[in-house]
Amino acid sequence: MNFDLTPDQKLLESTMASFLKKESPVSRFRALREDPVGYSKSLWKTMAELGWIGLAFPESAGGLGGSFVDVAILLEQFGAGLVPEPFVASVLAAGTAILRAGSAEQHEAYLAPLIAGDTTLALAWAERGGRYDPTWVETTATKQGDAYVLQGEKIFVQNGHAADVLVVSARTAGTPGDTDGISLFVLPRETEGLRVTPVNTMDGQKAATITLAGVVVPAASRLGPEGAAAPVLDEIMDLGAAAACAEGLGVMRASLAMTVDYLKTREQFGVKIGTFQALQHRAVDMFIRTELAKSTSILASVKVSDPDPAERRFAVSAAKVELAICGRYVTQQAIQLHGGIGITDEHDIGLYFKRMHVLNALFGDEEHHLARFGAQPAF
Amino acid sequence: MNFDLTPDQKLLESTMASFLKKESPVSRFRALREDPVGYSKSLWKTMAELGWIGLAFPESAGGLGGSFVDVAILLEQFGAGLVPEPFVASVLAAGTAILRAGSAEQHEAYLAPLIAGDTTLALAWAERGGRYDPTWVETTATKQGDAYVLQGEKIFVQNGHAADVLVVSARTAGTPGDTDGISLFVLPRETEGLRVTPVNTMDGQKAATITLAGVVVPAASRLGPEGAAAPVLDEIMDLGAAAACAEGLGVMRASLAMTVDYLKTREQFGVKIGTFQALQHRAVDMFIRTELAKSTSILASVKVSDPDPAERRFAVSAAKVELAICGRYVTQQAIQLHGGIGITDEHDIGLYFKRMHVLNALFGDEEHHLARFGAQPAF
Amino acid sequence: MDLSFTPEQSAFRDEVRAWIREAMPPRIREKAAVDGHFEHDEIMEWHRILHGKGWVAPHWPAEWGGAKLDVTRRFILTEELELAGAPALSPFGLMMVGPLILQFGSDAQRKRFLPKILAGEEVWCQGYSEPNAGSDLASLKLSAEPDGKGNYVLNGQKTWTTYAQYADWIFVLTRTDKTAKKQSGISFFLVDMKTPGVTARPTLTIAGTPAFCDTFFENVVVPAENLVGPLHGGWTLAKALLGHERTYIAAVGLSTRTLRRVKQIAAATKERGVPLIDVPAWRARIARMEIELWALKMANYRAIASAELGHAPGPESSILKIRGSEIMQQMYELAMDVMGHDALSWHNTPGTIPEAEASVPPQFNYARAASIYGGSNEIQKNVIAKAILGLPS
Amino acid sequence: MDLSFTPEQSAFRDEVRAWIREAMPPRIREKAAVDGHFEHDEIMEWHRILHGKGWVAPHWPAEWGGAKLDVTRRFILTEELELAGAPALSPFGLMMVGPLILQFGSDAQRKRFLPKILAGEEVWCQGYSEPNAGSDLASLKLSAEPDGKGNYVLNGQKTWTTYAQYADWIFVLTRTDKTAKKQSGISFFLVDMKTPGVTARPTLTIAGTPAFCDTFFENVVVPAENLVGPLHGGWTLAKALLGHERTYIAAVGLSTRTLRRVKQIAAATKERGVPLIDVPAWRARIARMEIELWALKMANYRAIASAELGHAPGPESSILKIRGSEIMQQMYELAMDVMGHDALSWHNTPGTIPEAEASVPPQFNYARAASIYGGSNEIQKNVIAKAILGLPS
Repeated sequence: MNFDLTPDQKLLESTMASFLKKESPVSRFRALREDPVGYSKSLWKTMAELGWIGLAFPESAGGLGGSFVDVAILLEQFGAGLVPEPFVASVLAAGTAILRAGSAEQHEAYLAPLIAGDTTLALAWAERGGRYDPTWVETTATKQGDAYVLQGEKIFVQNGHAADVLVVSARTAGTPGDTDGISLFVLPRETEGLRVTPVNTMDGQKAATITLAGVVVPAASRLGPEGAAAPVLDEIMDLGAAAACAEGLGVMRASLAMTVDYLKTREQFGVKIGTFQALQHRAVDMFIRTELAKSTSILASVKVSDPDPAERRFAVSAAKVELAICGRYVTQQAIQLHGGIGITDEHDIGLYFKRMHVLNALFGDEEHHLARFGAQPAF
Repeated sequence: MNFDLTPDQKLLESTMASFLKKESPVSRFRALREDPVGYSKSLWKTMAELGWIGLAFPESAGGLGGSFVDVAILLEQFGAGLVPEPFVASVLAAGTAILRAGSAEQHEAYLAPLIAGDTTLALAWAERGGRYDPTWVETTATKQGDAYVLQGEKIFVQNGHAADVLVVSARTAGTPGDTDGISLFVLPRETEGLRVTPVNTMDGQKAATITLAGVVVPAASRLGPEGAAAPVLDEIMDLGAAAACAEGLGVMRASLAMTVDYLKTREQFGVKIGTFQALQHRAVDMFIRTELAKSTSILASVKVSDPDPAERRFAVSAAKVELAICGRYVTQQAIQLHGGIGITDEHDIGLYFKRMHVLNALFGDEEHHLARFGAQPAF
Repeated sequence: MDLSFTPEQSAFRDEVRAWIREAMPPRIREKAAVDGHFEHDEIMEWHRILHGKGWVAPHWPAEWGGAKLDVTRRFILTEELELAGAPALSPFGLMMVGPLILQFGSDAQRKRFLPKILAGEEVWCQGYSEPNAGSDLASLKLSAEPDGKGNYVLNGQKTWTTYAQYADWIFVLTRTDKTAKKQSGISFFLVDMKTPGVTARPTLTIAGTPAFCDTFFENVVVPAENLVGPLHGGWTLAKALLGHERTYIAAVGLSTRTLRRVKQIAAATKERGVPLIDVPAWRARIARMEIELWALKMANYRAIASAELGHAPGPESSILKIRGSEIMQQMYELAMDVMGHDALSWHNTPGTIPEAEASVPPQFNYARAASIYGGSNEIQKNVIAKAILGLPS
Repeated sequence: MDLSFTPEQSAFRDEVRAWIREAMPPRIREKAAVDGHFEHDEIMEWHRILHGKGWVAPHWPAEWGGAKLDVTRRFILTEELELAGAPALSPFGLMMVGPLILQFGSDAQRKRFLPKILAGEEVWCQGYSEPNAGSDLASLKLSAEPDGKGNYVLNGQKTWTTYAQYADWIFVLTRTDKTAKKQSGISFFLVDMKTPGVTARPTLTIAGTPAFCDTFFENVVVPAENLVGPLHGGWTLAKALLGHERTYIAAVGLSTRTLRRVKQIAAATKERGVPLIDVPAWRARIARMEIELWALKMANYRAIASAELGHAPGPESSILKIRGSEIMQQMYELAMDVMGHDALSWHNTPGTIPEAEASVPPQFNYARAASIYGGSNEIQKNVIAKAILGLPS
């Protein structure tokens, strides 16, 4: 066992941290909350040039062949700095869909510009009736000659509001909940009949409702064999959940640091409030919860690449449950210990609180992963 | 609304409290833990003479016609002083079975001596496969001429080890879980084939495993019409649960008082440990939990006599869940705040901890009542 | 022991409920139905409607426009208003400065201020906290110095002056004697917000709506007649406020309404086609939350019944603020969790998520304030530890 | 980042497991299978068996009989022993006084005491706490005064001297200078329990079995050669103990085994004929407990891997004691709750409840001690607040 980062990873971490500290202070995110895109396409390009996007792809697809642990290092920094660029949506969600299911031509067409930082992507999978189950696909794709007609609605599509290219799941056979019969389609944003309604999310980021009203797409835009996309989506759910764990860890560490700092400086009753034992113990509980979440986040980061899906699910679901337990506690108490200023929009701690709740809700909430954990063969 | 005790009830409370303080200090219970009966038959007689047993029975059955609120006053004192006399088993469980289902002759035969303090009773209802469901009766009662043959096993029969008379549930028709087909039989202890194996319980009290190996009882020992006992058992489960709430409140109040007292006197680091803010807040949380449990215990005490079974179940299940949440917290923290001496058998606080766990497990645990609460029409 | 309301009390509840149904204007009713956010003008509109019925200040003495309702009826009224989702009235005039003027003010002050509070003609805000005086209120610094012409001149800053941007008047704790010990040199003034030198700068809360202000005082001239109570005696007033009308601080009506919404949302939200309320794990979570609310509600009823009987507040009343805030927070959190993806939605156009859900996310956020304002739960516990448990300091 | 054990480490695990299966005597194996309570003689029998294998003190230096195992292998050994339900050896010689004698003792002391600890020929107990010196250990009073003849005379009392009734020796913190500041006048002595004036009075714990003693010292004469470390310098030894071998304090092996029992009991326990483990609410509770255990286990692995790499203990190691005790308590509580009525059973004859359940109630009770002994969780939090978070005092 070795939990140390390699020297290369340590370098990566400090490079990322110092770059983001300079280029993406929280004040940048604050300003971008008012922006219709909500992030910077030029910073996205710069991140690509730094190799951050390529990190997540194998060399065969034009990437740098990094591990998920490398990606988790990046995402922890994203969490700590509230970096809004759509890494998870573009790279881990839609990017993985194209990587796993797509042909070499599709890799070339969609992944190359993504890795170059020229595009962002989105994966439209969630539907109202399915909650966190990606096999609950009511959206239909009906074959008509050499084309498909797509009909349905996708909700809370991360980066759906600004993505250049969308990957959409639709049912080519079967009924909602069936594993078989789900296909993925890749659609340029300007596809006729594709309606994108931007949606604000609680954390100050953006998403979209995607409506497909008889959208005709050529069969060539299908990713992989017809009806066989469920395992890819299952893997993406775990990648997304593991990403939330890494990013959430960054959120927690930043929240803890801000809170401890506040306890050391804020005075009431003539003393630093950090001298009050009840608040000290609360801060220690926040620290303990952060360390526990770190421990399971590491587990998820390593196991999410396990070739055995059962191993992967077991570890990721455990980590996502622990994230919910710990992240909720840490960010709630962070606000409480900040007192009044904690509930103003002016203070950053509230932004972390909100981001944490969003991370808990993305890619399966606590109850979802608790049930999934209990349903694994290893349980 | 009026939550005050009436002047009569206040008098009752202070009389009971001062009597028990004198006649039943915790040291008495300590000594009785080694006794094969585990309580005092002479004190039982005295309690009867004071009218405490009659309190729970209507005047028509030779009682004093008290309300359950009166009974709850008594039971809270029992909890606070760890009084081991088998009031719940004899009076609320077996006594209610005879009262509700029995004939006037049976009242005369069994309730009169009970109310006089000459006997104690027990109700054998729980079976291994049914957990907390009194309709899960695998014990059978097969009609043979003018008699029944009883076959089966009952576990953790409270006061089963010492009761003069046992009331036993057995199935005269149907299968385990059916509401119909359950009958109650009243058996003198010396009945042939009735095997009583005494069992020690964690709280220092006693119970029994009751084995019925072809026990022949006359049809006249059946309580009420054949197969119609389920509603009576359902009511008894609620009476028992409400009793646990009242007794548990006494346990919590005593635990809180002992702990606060300890915090005020114990010194470490040159100061009273009650000056440490983290411990103060813990004591406040114990106090809050005690007040909440008191609130729902009152609810249960009043509603347990409601003519509408749905109202009764709703309130009692709520109270039993709250008892578990609060009682566990209060007694665990009581030990923690006592430190090392809290985990010695010499100190009383451990006895309260144990009694609390037993009360939580009797007449339906937290999960049982949570599910039952959610299944009520009022939910 | 009697847990039921009297027939008269139940009839009063019916009367309140019927009246609300009748009196609530359509625009407010629509928002109330989905627990929408009310704007200041809507709150004041509702204030005036309640005033018309005589129910705006039920706890005031009858001679000053109170409603002649006993404690239980006042609770019933509040509970029904919360259950109906009616706009929460601004408490600063009705609940805070009004009762203080009644208790400590001069007759002239009573006549000048109380009728306009009652009628909703003058809106008040509270100037207590300062950037360095939050939980430790007595360390406040806003100075008030006599100018020798019968006035006091105020300089300094107040913070958390909720809705100061809409207020006509502010009541402030000021320091009038810098040499005295902390609590002894404080005085209580009433200040017209239009006085030159008063500036209110609104700030957003984490709910995304403006609620608080920072309010600045720069050579603000206040006539001596606006001093309430004795000079340097303001701390007595500050403390007295804490003793007033604590029986409905638990927000049981509001949390009961939120629970109803939780069940409604859980019935409409599906997991693989099954309503969440029929999924055992969710049903158990909701049941547990309801039971915890019942426990609080019964503690609240105990406090009211005790007040009705004229008893001094018992131990049960001290826990209402702490548990009320915790339950409110957990209830909104449960609503958010039930909503799943919909909980991500933030001030979007109607129709983005079901109407019943739209107001939950901001309320969930703002609920974090409930354990901080009005004396944080930590401060409350310090008080209980000493005052009720008698632990040493 | 590598979460797996090396092939060599895995092979070592297999070796340990196979050896335990082979070496465990039948009587101990039977009790281990149902997590029964081990008597002192059984514990010592197992001690000698482990000693025979060379695994009794794996953390000691090889020259003194240590096992030449690195940190990870030591952890694997401990974990496998816990998972097998093997008797927990008395820690007082092997884990406490042994390492202190190694670090602070003279060569003569090492030669006199260490081999007998290793061989299990002399059993030790710990004399630290006193009735008025628990969390505040430095306020201890047991006096040790020179008699002018090369001895010290001890008078006073120690408490929580676990298993003193079986011990041959006790190590004690004594006060040798009453005028010095609290921590400065303390000395560390080794005392033969057979010395006249030493009396150990066993007391029952809430588990219903004797574990602790009160140990009294009445004019107990101890030769000066039994002083370890400098006179008045005992506090350094007391503190050093806290630094030793903290990587398996979390009892992950034990709690993993308890979780297995929980699942086993939940599969055998029925509610209306359905195994509890198939009831969603129970399955979710067990799953949550398992996840919390995983989080602790990973934190523990981090600490071990870090120690293996020679790093100073990181923040993750400071949480092991707190979380380890909490998880142990919650795990036994879950076992009790799963058992339902059976949880009431208390030291009954075999067969009263299923064999796998019988030891749970006493263990559930005794587990309350885990958050108290070895520095209560409150004391641990005080330390973390200052040492790791740097909060002011």
